[in-house]
Amino acid sequence: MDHISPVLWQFLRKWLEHFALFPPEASTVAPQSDALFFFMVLVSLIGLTIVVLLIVGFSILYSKKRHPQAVQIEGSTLLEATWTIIPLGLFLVMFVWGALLYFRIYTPPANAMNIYVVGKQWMWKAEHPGGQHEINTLHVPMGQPIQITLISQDVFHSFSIPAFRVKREAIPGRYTTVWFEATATGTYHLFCTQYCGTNHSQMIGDVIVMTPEDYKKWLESSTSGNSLAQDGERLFASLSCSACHNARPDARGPSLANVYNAKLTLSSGQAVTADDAYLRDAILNPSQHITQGYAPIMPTYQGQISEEGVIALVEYIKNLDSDYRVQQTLNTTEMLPENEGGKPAAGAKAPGAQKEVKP
Amino acid sequence: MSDSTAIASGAPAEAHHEHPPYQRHHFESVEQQFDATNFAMWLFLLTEVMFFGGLFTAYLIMRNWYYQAFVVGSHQLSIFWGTANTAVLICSSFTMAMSVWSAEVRRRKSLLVYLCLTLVFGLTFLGIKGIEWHEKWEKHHVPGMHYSVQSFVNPQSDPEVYKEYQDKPLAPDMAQKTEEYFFLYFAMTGMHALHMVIGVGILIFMIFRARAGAYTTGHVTFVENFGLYWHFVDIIWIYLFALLYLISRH
Amino acid sequence: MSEQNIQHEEGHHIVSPATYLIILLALLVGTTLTVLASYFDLGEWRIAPGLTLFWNPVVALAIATGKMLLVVLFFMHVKYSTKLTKLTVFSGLFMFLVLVGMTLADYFTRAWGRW
Amino acid sequence: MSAATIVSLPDQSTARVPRMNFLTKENGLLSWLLTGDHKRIATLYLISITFFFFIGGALAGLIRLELLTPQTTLMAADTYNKVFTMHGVIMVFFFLVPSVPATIGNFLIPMMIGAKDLALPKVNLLSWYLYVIAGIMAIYTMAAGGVDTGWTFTTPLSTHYLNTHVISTGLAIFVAGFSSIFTGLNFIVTIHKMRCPGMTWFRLPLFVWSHYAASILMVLGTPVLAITLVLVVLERTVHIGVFDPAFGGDPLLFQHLFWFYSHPAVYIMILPGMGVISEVVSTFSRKRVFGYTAVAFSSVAIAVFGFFVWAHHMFIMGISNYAALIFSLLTMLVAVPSAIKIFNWAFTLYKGSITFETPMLYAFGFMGLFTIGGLTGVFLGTTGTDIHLTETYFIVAHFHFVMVGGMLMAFLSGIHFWWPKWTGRMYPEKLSQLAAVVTFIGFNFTFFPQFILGMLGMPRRYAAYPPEFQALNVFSTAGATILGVGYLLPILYLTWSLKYGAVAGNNPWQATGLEWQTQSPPLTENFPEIPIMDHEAYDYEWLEKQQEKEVASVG
Repeated sequence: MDHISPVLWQFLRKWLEHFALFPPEASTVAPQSDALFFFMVLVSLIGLTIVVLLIVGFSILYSKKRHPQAVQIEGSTLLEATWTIIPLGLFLVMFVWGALLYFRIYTPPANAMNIYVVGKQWMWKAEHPGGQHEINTLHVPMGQPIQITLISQDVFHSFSIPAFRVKREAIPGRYTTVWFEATATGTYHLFCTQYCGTNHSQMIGDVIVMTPEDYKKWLESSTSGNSLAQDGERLFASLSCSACHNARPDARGPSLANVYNAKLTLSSGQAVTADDAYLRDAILNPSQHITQGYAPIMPTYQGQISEEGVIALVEYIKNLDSDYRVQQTLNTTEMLPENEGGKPAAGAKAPGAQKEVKP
Repeated sequence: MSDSTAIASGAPAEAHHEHPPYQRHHFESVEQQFDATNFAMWLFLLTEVMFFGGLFTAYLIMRNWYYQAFVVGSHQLSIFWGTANTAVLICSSFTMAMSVWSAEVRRRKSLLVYLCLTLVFGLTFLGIKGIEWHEKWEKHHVPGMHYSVQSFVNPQSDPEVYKEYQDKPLAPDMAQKTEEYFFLYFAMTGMHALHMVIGVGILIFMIFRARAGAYTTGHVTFVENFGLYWHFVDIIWIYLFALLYLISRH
Repeated sequence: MSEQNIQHEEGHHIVSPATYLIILLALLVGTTLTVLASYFDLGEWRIAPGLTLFWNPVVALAIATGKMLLVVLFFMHVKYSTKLTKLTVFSGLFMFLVLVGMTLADYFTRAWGRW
Repeated sequence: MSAATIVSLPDQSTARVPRMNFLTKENGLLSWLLTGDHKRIATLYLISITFFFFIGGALAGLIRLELLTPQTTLMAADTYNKVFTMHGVIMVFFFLVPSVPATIGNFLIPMMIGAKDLALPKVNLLSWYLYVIAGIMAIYTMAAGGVDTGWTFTTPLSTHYLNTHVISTGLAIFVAGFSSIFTGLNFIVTIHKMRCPGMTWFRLPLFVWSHYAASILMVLGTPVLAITLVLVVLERTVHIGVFDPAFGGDPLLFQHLFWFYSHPAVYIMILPGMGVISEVVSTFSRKRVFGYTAVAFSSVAIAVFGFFVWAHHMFIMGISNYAALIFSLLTMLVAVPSAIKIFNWAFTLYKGSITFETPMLYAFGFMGLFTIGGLTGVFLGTTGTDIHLTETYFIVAHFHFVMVGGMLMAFLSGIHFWWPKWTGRMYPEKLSQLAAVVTFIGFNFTFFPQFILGMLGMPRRYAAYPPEFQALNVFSTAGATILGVGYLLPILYLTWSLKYGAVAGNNPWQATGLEWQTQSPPLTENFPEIPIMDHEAYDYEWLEKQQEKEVASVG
C-alpha cells in the first residue's frame, strides 16, 4: 500500500466500510418480501439469460460469414404460444404471491400497538399512546407488532423503512396505516420517499428498535407527563365538545362511549364503521357524518386543531369505554376556569336522542 | 381493407382527370381527401371526449362526497335559463345540420341563411350563459372571488331560491363545499363556452367564405367537419344540463 | 366532374331536411321531458342498506344519452357512416367509461373489507 | 466482424447525391418554416428535439455530479430539485414523447405506406409550432427561475406549497400535449386512409403498426393530462379546486387523472422504438420478422391494455386494496406482449444471415436493456414488492432502462439506420460502432448500480443521502461520464457526415421497405409515381428478384 497516498487510502477505507450492497432484514415481513424479491430476480435472470443466449448464439451461428443465405421462416404458433403462456404463468405466480404479501403488509394484526406519525415539511413527528413525542426518531420495541397510523399535515410524504421493507404514503386529509414487527435491535433509516419540496432529502430519521425492557425504560424516561388520551381529554374539554357529547339523556350529540369500531347508521341511511379515519373526519367535516337521530349542529373544527390535536382527540375517543368516563370529563370541563358559566345548555332536547351506538 | 381498394380504383381514374381546385396535391382523389379529413375530425372529437372526461370524473367524485352541497348549489341555477339555453343550442345544431345539407345540395343562399341562424343561436347561447354567470357574480358565487356561503347557511336570505326549494340551512363546513360545486360549474361551463367561442369564430369565417361560394361547389368537407364539432359541443351541453341543473333537484 | 358527383353521392348519404326536422322535434320533446321529470320526485330503489339508487338522476342521464344518440346518429351522420367512424365513436365512449368507471371503482371499494 | 457486411454503396467515384430532393427543392428559411412536407417537418423536429435532448442531458449530468457526494456540495437542495424537475419535464415531454414518432415516424410513415405526405400536412406543421411554443415556454421557465414540483406535479405540493413557475411549466406541457395529439391524430388518419394500392394492413411494416398503436395512446390519453394540468393551474390561481384536501379536494383524484395519461405515455415513448427495432433486426438478419402478426398485434395489445393499468403507480398511496389487485393483475397482462416481442426479435435472428452494423448493435443493446427494464417493471407491478421498491432508485433505474436503455437506443438505432435515406450520405461505420459500444457500457455503469441502491432503499429525488450509498453513486456518476461521451460522438460524426459521408445510393442496406425503393434523399413527393405494393412486408426474395431485374435492364 506504499504507493497509495494516505489521504486516498483513508478515503477508500471509509468508503469500503460504508459500502452496502444489501439492506438489513429487521422485520418479520422483510424475509417474506425478500423471498419474493429473490424469486423474481431468479426468474428475471433466467429470462435475461435465455434472451442473451438466443441473441449471442444466433449471432454467432448465423452471422453472414457462416450463414450467407438467410432461410425465410414465417413464424411458429407453437413457439408464440410458448412464450405467451410461460411468462404469463410466471407473472401470475408473482401476482398472487405479491398480492398475499401486500395484504399482509397493509393489514395490521389486532394486537398491534398503535403509534401515530404525522408528516410535515420536513419532519416526521411520532406520537406514542403514552404521550411521548418524537421528531425524526421513532423508538419501537422488538417483537411487538407496531401499527403506524399516518397522516400528513401538508403535502404527500411517504413513510419508508427499508430495513423493514415497509412503506406507506402519508396523505393530507386521510389516515393510512402500515404495520411491522421488528426482529432485531438497532438503528435503521426512516426516509421520506415521496418528493415533498425543498428539503425532501432532509426528511430522514432513525427508527430505533429496542428490547422490550429498554423500550420500557425509554418510555418512562421520555414521558411528557400526560398520555396521548389525556392530552385529548384536555382538548375535548377546552373545545367544549362535552357540551353536547356528554352522555346525558338530553344530550344534543351522541355519546362517544364505545363508539370506536362500532357500526353506526348515519342520517343518510349509510352504515359505517367508526374507525380512526371516521373519527377524524367526523371532527373536521361533521355534517357528512351525522348519526341518525341527531341534528346537524356540530361546527367544523377544520383549521382549529392541528393534526396532533386531532390525533389526541381520536385517541381519547378510542379509549372512552363508558358513559361514566365521559361524565368524568364533563366534571373536569366544568371546573376549567375558561368554562365557568359555560354550562351545557340543558334545554335543547333533541327528539329521539337515544343512543344509536351498538357495541 | 375496403378503403385501400377504394384508393386503388381511384388511382387510375386520377390520371386523366383534372383535379378540382380544392383537392390537395397529396391526395389521390376527392373521396380520399373527404374521408381522411372527416376521420381526422372524429379523432379530434375523441380527444375532446377524453378532455371533458377528466372534468366529468372530478364532478362525479365530488358530487358523491359533498352531495348536499351539490344539491343546494344546483338549486342556485335557473332551470328557466338552462332549458332555454338547451333549446337554443339544439336549434343551432339543427340549423347547422341544415347548413351541411345546403352545402351538399349546393344552395348558396340557404347555406348562408342557416349559417347565420347558427351564428345567432350560438351568440344567444353565450349571451344567456353570460346572464347566468353575471348572476353568480352578483351573488358572490364565483369561487375564489369573494365567495360567500350566505345563501347556503341562511337560505332565507335568498328568497327567490328559497321560495322554490325551501332548502334547509347547511352546516358551515358543508356550506363551504358549495364552492367546490361552483368551481366545477365554472370549469365545465367555462370550458364548454370556450369551445362555443371558438366555434362562433370559425362560423364567422365560414359565413364570409360561403358568401364567396366556397362551399357550394361540391366541397362540403369543411362545413361537414365544422358541423361535427358544433354537434359535439351541443352534446356536451346536453350532459352538462342534466348533471349541473337537473339531477339534484330532488 | 359529373362522374365525380356520382361518386360523391354514392359515398355520401345526404340526410333529408325532413329527418333533421323530426330529430329537432324529438330533441325538444326530450328536453321538455327531462325538465318535467326533474320536477317530480321519482323515488328511489333501495338495493341494499346504504346503497340506494335514486331514479331522478338515472332518468335525467338516460334522456340525455338518448338525445346524445339522436345527435350522433343523425345530425352527425354516424348512422350512414363507415364502420370505422362507428368504431371511433364507440371507442371514445368506451375510453370515457374506462376513465370514469375504473377511477370510481377505486373510490367505492376503499371502505371494503377492512379486516 | 465487419468483413461481412450488407452495405452496398454505389461507386463513389461517380455517385452523386441526387440534385433534386426534398432538401434542395426550395431554399430559404421561409420555405422551411412554412413547409407542409413531412420530411422537412421531421427534420425541423429532429433539430429541435436534439436541442432539448442536450439540455436534458446537461441537467442529468448536473444531477449525477451532485450525487457524487452524500452532502449537497455542488448545489443547494432547491436548485437540485429544480434541476431534476426540468430534467424530467424536458426529457419526457420534449424528448421522449416526440423523439421517434415526430422525427423518424414523421419522416417515414408516408413513405412506408406509399403516400405522398401525411394526410394533414398543415396540422403536422402546426404540431411542430406547438412544440416550439411549448419548448420556448419551458426554456422561459428555466430562465425565470425554474420549477421544483418534479415532473409528476404531485398535488397539493404543486398547487399550494411551492412558489416556483408551476403555471408556465403546466401550460408548456399542455401545449406540448396538443402537439403530440396532433401528431398521433395525423398518423392514425394517414395509416387508415393514405395507404397505396395493394398496401393491406398485414403488409404494413411493423414500424407502422407500432406507431399506429402509439398514436391511439396519444389521441386518447393526452387530453386527460391536458385537463388535469388546466385544473392544477386553475387551482393555483383561484385557490379552490378539486385536488387539495385543505379545500375539500382529493389529491388521489389528481394521481388517477395524471397517471391515466402518464402510464400510457411510457408506451407512447417505447412503442415507436419497438417499431424501429423490428425494422433493423429484420434488415440486418435478412429475414422476415418472426411471427409478423404476433408482433403487430402485440403492439395493439400494449396500446389497449396500457390504458387499464395506471393505478399501479398508486399502490402505496392508499387506493382501495381491491383496486390495487385488479390493476396489478392487468399490469401482469400488459407485460406479456413485450415478452412476445423480445422473443420474436430473437427468433428473427434464427437462420438469418446476420451482420453487425451500427443500427444492429444499438438494436442488440435495446433488446438486452429493455429485457432488464421490462422484467424489473414486473417487480414494481407486483403489489407486494412494489411497497419496498417504489419511490426508490429501483424505480429510477427501471424506467431509465426502459426509456434510455430502450427508447434512446432505439432512437439512435433508427437515426443511424435511416440516416442515409434522410441525408443521402453514410455515417462513418467504425466510429459509430464504437459509439454504440461506449453507450452500452456507459449505460450499464450508470444505471445498474441504481437497482442495488433502490433495493438498499435510497429514495429518489434526494439531493443528499446517507454516506453508505456513496460508493454505488460514484459508480453511477462515473458511468454517466462514459454515457455522455457515447451521446456526444454521434452528433459530431453525423454532422461531419452531412458533407463528407460516402454517397449512400437508394438502398445501402438492401432493405425491403418502400422507403428504400426511392432515391435518397427522397423527392418532395416521395415517389416519382405512387407505388403499388405487390408483395408482403420484409420479402427479401422479392427484393432480390427486383435487383436482378434492374441489373438485367441495365445490362
